[in-house]
Amino acid sequence: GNGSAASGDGTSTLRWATSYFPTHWDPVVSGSGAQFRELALVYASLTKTDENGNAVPDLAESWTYNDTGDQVTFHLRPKLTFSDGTPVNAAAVKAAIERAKTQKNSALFGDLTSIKSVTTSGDLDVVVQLTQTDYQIPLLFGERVLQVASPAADPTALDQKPVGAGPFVVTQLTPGTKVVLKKNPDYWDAANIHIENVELVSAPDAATVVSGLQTGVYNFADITPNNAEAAKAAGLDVFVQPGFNANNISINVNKAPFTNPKVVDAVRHAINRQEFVDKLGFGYGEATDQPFPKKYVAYDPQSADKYAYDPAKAKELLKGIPPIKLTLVIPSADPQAEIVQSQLAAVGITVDIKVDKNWATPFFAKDLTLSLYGTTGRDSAVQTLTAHFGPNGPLNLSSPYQPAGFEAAVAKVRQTPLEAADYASVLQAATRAGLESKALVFTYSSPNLLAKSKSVSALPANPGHIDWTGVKIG
Amino acid sequence: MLRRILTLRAGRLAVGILLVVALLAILGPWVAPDVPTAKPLQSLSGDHWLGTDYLGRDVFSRLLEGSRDSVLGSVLVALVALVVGVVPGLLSVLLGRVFEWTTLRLVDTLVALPFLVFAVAVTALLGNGLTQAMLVTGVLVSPLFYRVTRAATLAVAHSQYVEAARISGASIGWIVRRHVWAKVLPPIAVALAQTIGVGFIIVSSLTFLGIGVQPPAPTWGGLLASDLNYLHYRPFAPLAPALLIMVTVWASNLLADAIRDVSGAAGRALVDARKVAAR
Amino acid sequence: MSEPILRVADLSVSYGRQRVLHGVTLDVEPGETVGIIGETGSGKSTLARAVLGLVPASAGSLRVDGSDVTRFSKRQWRAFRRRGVVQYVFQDPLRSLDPDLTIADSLIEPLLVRGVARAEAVARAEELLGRVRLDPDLLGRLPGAISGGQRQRVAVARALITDPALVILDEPVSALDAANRVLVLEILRELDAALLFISHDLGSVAGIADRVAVIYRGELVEDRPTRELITAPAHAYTRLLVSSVPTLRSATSDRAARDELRALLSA
Amino acid sequence: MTIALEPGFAVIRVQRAASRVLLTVARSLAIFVPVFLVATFVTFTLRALSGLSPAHTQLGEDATPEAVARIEHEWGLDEPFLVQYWHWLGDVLRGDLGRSWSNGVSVSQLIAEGLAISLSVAVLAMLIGVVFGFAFGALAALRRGTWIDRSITGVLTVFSIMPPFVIGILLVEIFAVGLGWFPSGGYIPLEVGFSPWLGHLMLPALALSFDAIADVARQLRAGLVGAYAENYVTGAVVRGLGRRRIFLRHVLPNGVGPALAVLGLKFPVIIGASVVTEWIFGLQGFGRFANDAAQAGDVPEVQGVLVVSIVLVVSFNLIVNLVLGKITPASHRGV
Amino acid sequence: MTALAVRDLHIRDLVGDREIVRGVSFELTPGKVVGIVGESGSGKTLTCRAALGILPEHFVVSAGSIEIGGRDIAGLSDAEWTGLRGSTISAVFQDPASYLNPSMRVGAQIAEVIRVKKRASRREARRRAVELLAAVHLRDPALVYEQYTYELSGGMLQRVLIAAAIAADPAVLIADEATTALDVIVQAEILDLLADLRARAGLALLVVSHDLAVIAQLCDEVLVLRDGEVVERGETADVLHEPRHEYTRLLISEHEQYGLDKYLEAVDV
Ligand SMILES: Nc1ncnc2c1ncn2[C@@H]1O[C@H](COP(=O)(O)OP(=O)(O)OP(=O)(O)O)[C@@H](O)[C@H]1O
Ligand SMILES: Nc1ncnc2c1ncn2[C@@H]1O[C@H](COP(=O)(O)OP(=O)(O)OP(=O)(O)O)[C@@H](O)[C@H]1O
Ligand SMILES: [Mg+2]
Ligand SMILES: [Mg+2]
Repeated sequence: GNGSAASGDGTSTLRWATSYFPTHWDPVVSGSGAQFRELALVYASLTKTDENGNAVPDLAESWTYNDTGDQVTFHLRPKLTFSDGTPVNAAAVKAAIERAKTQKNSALFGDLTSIKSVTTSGDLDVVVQLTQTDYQIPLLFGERVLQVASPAADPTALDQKPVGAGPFVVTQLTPGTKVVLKKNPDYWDAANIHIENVELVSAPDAATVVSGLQTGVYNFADITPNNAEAAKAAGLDVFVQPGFNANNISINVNKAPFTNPKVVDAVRHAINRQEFVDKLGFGYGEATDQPFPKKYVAYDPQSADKYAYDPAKAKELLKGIPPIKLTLVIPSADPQAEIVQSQLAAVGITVDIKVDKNWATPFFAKDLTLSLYGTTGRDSAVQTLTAHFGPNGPLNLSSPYQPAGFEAAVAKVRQTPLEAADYASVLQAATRAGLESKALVFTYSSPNLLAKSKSVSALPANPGHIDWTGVKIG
Repeated sequence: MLRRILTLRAGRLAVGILLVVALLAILGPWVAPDVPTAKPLQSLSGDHWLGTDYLGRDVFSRLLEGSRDSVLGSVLVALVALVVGVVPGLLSVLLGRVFEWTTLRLVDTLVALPFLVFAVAVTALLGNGLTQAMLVTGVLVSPLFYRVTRAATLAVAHSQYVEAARISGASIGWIVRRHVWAKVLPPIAVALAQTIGVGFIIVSSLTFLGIGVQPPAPTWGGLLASDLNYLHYRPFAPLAPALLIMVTVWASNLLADAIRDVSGAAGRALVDARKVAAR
Repeated sequence: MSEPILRVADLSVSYGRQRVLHGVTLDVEPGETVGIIGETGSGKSTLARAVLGLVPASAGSLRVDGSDVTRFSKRQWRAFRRRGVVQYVFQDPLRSLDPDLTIADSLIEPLLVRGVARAEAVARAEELLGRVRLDPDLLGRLPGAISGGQRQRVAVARALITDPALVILDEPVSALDAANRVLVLEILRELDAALLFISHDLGSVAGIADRVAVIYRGELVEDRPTRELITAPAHAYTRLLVSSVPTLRSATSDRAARDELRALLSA
Repeated sequence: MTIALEPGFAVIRVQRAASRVLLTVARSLAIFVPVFLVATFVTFTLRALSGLSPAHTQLGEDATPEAVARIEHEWGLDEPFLVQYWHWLGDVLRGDLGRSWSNGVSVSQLIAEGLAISLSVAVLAMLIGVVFGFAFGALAALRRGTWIDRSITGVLTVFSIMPPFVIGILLVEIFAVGLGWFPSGGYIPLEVGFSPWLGHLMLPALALSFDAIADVARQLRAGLVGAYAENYVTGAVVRGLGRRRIFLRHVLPNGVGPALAVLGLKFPVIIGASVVTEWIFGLQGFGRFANDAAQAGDVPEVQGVLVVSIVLVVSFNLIVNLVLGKITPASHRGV
Repeated sequence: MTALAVRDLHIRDLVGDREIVRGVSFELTPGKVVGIVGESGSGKTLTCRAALGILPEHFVVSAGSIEIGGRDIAGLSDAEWTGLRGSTISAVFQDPASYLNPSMRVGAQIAEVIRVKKRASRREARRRAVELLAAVHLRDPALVYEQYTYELSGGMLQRVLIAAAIAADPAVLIADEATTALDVIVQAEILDLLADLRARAGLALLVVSHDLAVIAQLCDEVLVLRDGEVVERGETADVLHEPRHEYTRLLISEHEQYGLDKYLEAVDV
């Protein structure tokens, strides 16, 4: 390989090609999970997560709950400013939370149902009143839900002129394609940011991303597993950023044939998770039957292998049921669909794959019978659980159906402080309750696979996040 | 006509290749060996003549299976273009000025559109089906047929022999049947052969962009596009579908040239000259 | 006295705004051969096309074989043409025969259009070929495979196949060489039909026409028996024409007279 | 006598040239206006048929029917179809292509940014196409019937039957990864420096030019061979003019017409194929924008793409017609 | 001195493998006019082309010789031919429009010859070209200079073609069916023009036609060609009065039976 073609400029520039280039730079509006990693270049949040998925300080130095657990106060770091000079104070954070709750095109208000009101106490203390006891709030106010934009900036202009208090400042932005940033000297942790410039571009065809890395057009990019070998062969560092990715088969129990629980069970047993890993993972990723990775606190070992791969049993369950023909609707061509198709075919269920650009309409209106979805997860495990299994969870194709006992189990988690001794078991119980849901069959977790040129040093292994603290280039 | 084409070496070659392709299209899905899925991305072996794909399916069978859709796809493109182009092309000469003006403007419109951009955009609007992609592409290449038909018809309509027929009291129908058809058909055949080639390239490009794919139904273009993603594992894999596409396109072009060469009086002379030379 | 086969009275024809013929009056009696002479663009072909109904008259009237065709509708024209009373021979025989039809098919087209059975039509075609001194072998060939002289004779035969009363010939011999020219002229001389023989070359008309009409810039300037016209041309254009026709005996002697007439006409 | 005529020459010449340009412009406009109306109307109709809506791009996982209706109202999509078209057309005529559904940015602005890149690539591709197309075509015509002619024809055939994405990936593998001559993708603005700019444009332009090279060369060859067979070449030979002069002054101007006409048609093809090449070469140009817009179902963007491509192509044709008219007035007779 | 001498010329078609012209001879001296008549395909054009060194592909001079200005053309190089054509021997043909470049102003095509052959300056060439256009009796030569072929009539084009052919003052001009497609009146004008040129500039002319009367207008000597062979040759008057070959007699009788001659004779008598 030849790494010098375009990297001769000396200063430490991160040239990042991403397949998830943000469609919108207002953190309140942007909807997709993966894009928050890019937005985090510009915006800091109240908290962030550490390697174990625990909430740690970001803009907030610390936080304190009241005794009943229905009020939490975040204590901000002093003397911080947004890149437009506006101070990062309690008023600014209050405004940010309220904007996320009220702005017309907010994609977040569904996540903020626990928030009753926000008040300030002094310049640096933000007091959040909750509708219920909810110890998840510090996790919630991380990168996914509360990236804080400057209150002085016009919200409608944020898309083109993002103003945050993150590690970098946007100098030039071409919507949908490219953004150029430079280091923010006023970032609270600027001392640990060693990258001077960032050029983030929307990635080309997956097959040519590796060539781009190899020839120095980029020095950092997400890659697809099938390109990992090639990237390694080209002398690149290939690594997996841990995360909460989990793919599932979404089932609508309100529609035939899934109104029949036997059919649902048959599907559960027909799925060979390992085949997904073998064929799509190229040595990365793992089979999963939960929306959490094995070592994560929310992972419930008791639920493991509850519906093991057993085609014989699936066929048995389908006996006496008239032949089933299903349409699997997906937004774009995806080999997962072909695997699902062939596995279901093996137990006698015929599946037609339909690629529909308009997929989102029927999916979120819960009009589909069978579909696929993959989540990138959330920092708060409760949030992940309610999104998938809750009666109004966007990822629950069977709304308003929810598994029995799930609601109570979740409430219990919220009421358990994160540092409580039984937090893990309470949380796992909620996961167990959720997994009773007939609406979802988890298949495998695709890895957050990244490749970088050797000149870029290793990244902190924070799950689901791409954190540039301490990373050096050169 | 076919007999005349076959007197040319290029014509025989083209017809031969296209016959094989047609056979593939008709029989392909039937004769495709039903090989069970195996380890993905194997290279060539006795079990898998062309290796296996990313899901472990036998590439050779997939190519055979894909023949029908691939061929039908570009034939559909050509047929749509034919229907949309030829009829107005003929009528633009024979019907009144208003029709002529309108169709000419429409054709100007279509020609002005950047092909792929439009195909991509319209398929997006129409929904992501192979059929939609094909229809759009067909309409987009129809100006070729319109122009070819119109030019040939115009030339004939203003010829002295058509005037001679009119002087004898012949009707429009008579003139079209007796004089126009024979002149218009060869250029249409040329255009048809060309369009089949163009259709292949366009449909495969759209597939590459992920437009018009309906998995798991394979097409040559789709196989080619997906093979490009696994170059590291099977570097020569794209060769098979690429060659199939290119040879088919090439044969279509050859056929178009051959038809052009042998049609009309000059073509007849050429063929006669060859016959004489062969004796 | 019988009615003339063609009676053109005060005919004017325009293409759009451009007036091509003005007030042309001309009668052709049955069996008579009339030459029409004029320079390029003078309107000779236009006159012929008007007679055939291919261009409408803007003024004046046309009677052909006793019918007033001036105001005929398309349908009437088609019916009238099918009777085959008037036929037409083009200058360039290659272009007036469909290159994809055999000689036989081209020949019998006027009969087929009329609804005559094919066998009958072919028999008639064979008979006609003899009259134009062609071998019946030719019937199966394509126009590209016979010589120019033969083609022009085919075109003449095609015109004769309906037994027309009037044949209009537009420069029928100017593309032919001497031998073929003589042959075609001989064939034409034997015909009973009235002929309207169009040419820019007085020489080729002189031997066959009973009368010659001279068109100059869309007007019929002279219409007289051939001998009279040649020996005592009245109009300046006719005089120039007569002195311009190359003959075996004229040499550059008339040069001065020609220059004078040219000057007169271009003034 | 001749001296008195000199200004006469000039006046006649200028008048003729001016009226020719005016005529070409008028004719192109006469074609453009109806083309434009028809094309925009069709695209607009397609939008109505597509059932796509800005709501989902924006609302993501929160798309309740009420929220969807609210957003559609905001975008004026609940108005009658013709009213919508009328508003849209009015805006377009004022140069406003509306706002993107995904991020509300002005579509004109988005396209303008991408267009700079795409046009650089397209122009370079056209240049390569012209240079190599003419060189190959002329060489084949001058050596017609020889092995040179045959091998050029063979290569051109291969060029023309390769799908554009295969060409693109081959070029990346050979020139970027293999030889390391050019970067494999990306774009560097001209301000940064000429040679990095050109270097980044080179491969995509090359990929786009293949088809143009093949077609231009083929047409030029046919045109030149045809022109060589014309009587005026015999005429020039008989008047004692040299080979080179005959080629440059008599054969080329008359034989180049079809090649130029094809060149005119190549422009839309190149703009079209840029959808593929920009996807491969990671260029954020017009083609990539078109693809992204289409894949995202962002209708205002898609419509903007269509409008701009029509305008582009028509203006390009205008230029080609003017050039063609300058080189060969015969084109005015439709010869 | 002979301007053009053709001696026992044979031309062979290599593909059809037959001799198409068999033994044509004639000699042109300054001011002399030789005519060739013959039916279509008799080899008239091939003879002219041989003299110009532009035989179509696969035709060759298989025997005999051609001398231009005393120089044998066998073995002339390309460059030598280029030097010879235009300035020593030149030609005009039937269908003048096709022999002029449609995309160049006609005047420029004449000036081009003057510039190349006479090494004249641009201005000088233009001046001479306009003069030449006047010399071939074109009215308003300055306007014609600026026009394109499609703007001119057949007669005007033939004059332009002649002007271009004589622009470099050749000794021999070949006129192959130069008047065939023209109106008789225009034909007479062109024939008069050719006679003028011969008288004024001492141009030697080779006139080809299938019309004996056209030849009779101009020529001192006539060759009658049939099937590639000269069947009759001699002084024009002799040939007309005492045709020996039957084909010549056919040519004459065509005029006597169908042409103007019979009427004119009546006047003469
Ligand atoms: N279809 C037409 N549309 C417009 N003008 C025409 C048309 N046909 C002929 N003309 C014009 O009408 C005039 C007479 O044409 P016509 O063909 O009758 O002449 P002609 O005497 O037959 O000439 P030629 O000897 O060249 O055949 C010419 O000026 C010609 O340009
Ligand atoms: N380029 C060519 N290719 C093939 N055959 C040719 C070619 N030119 C002439 N011939 C043949 O050579 C013979 C003599 O042709 P040539 O052109 O000299 O005749 P011509 O006397 O000039 O006839 P015309 O009066 O028709 O002009 C003819 O039989 C013709 O078919
Ligand atoms: Mg005429
Ligand atoms: Mg000749």
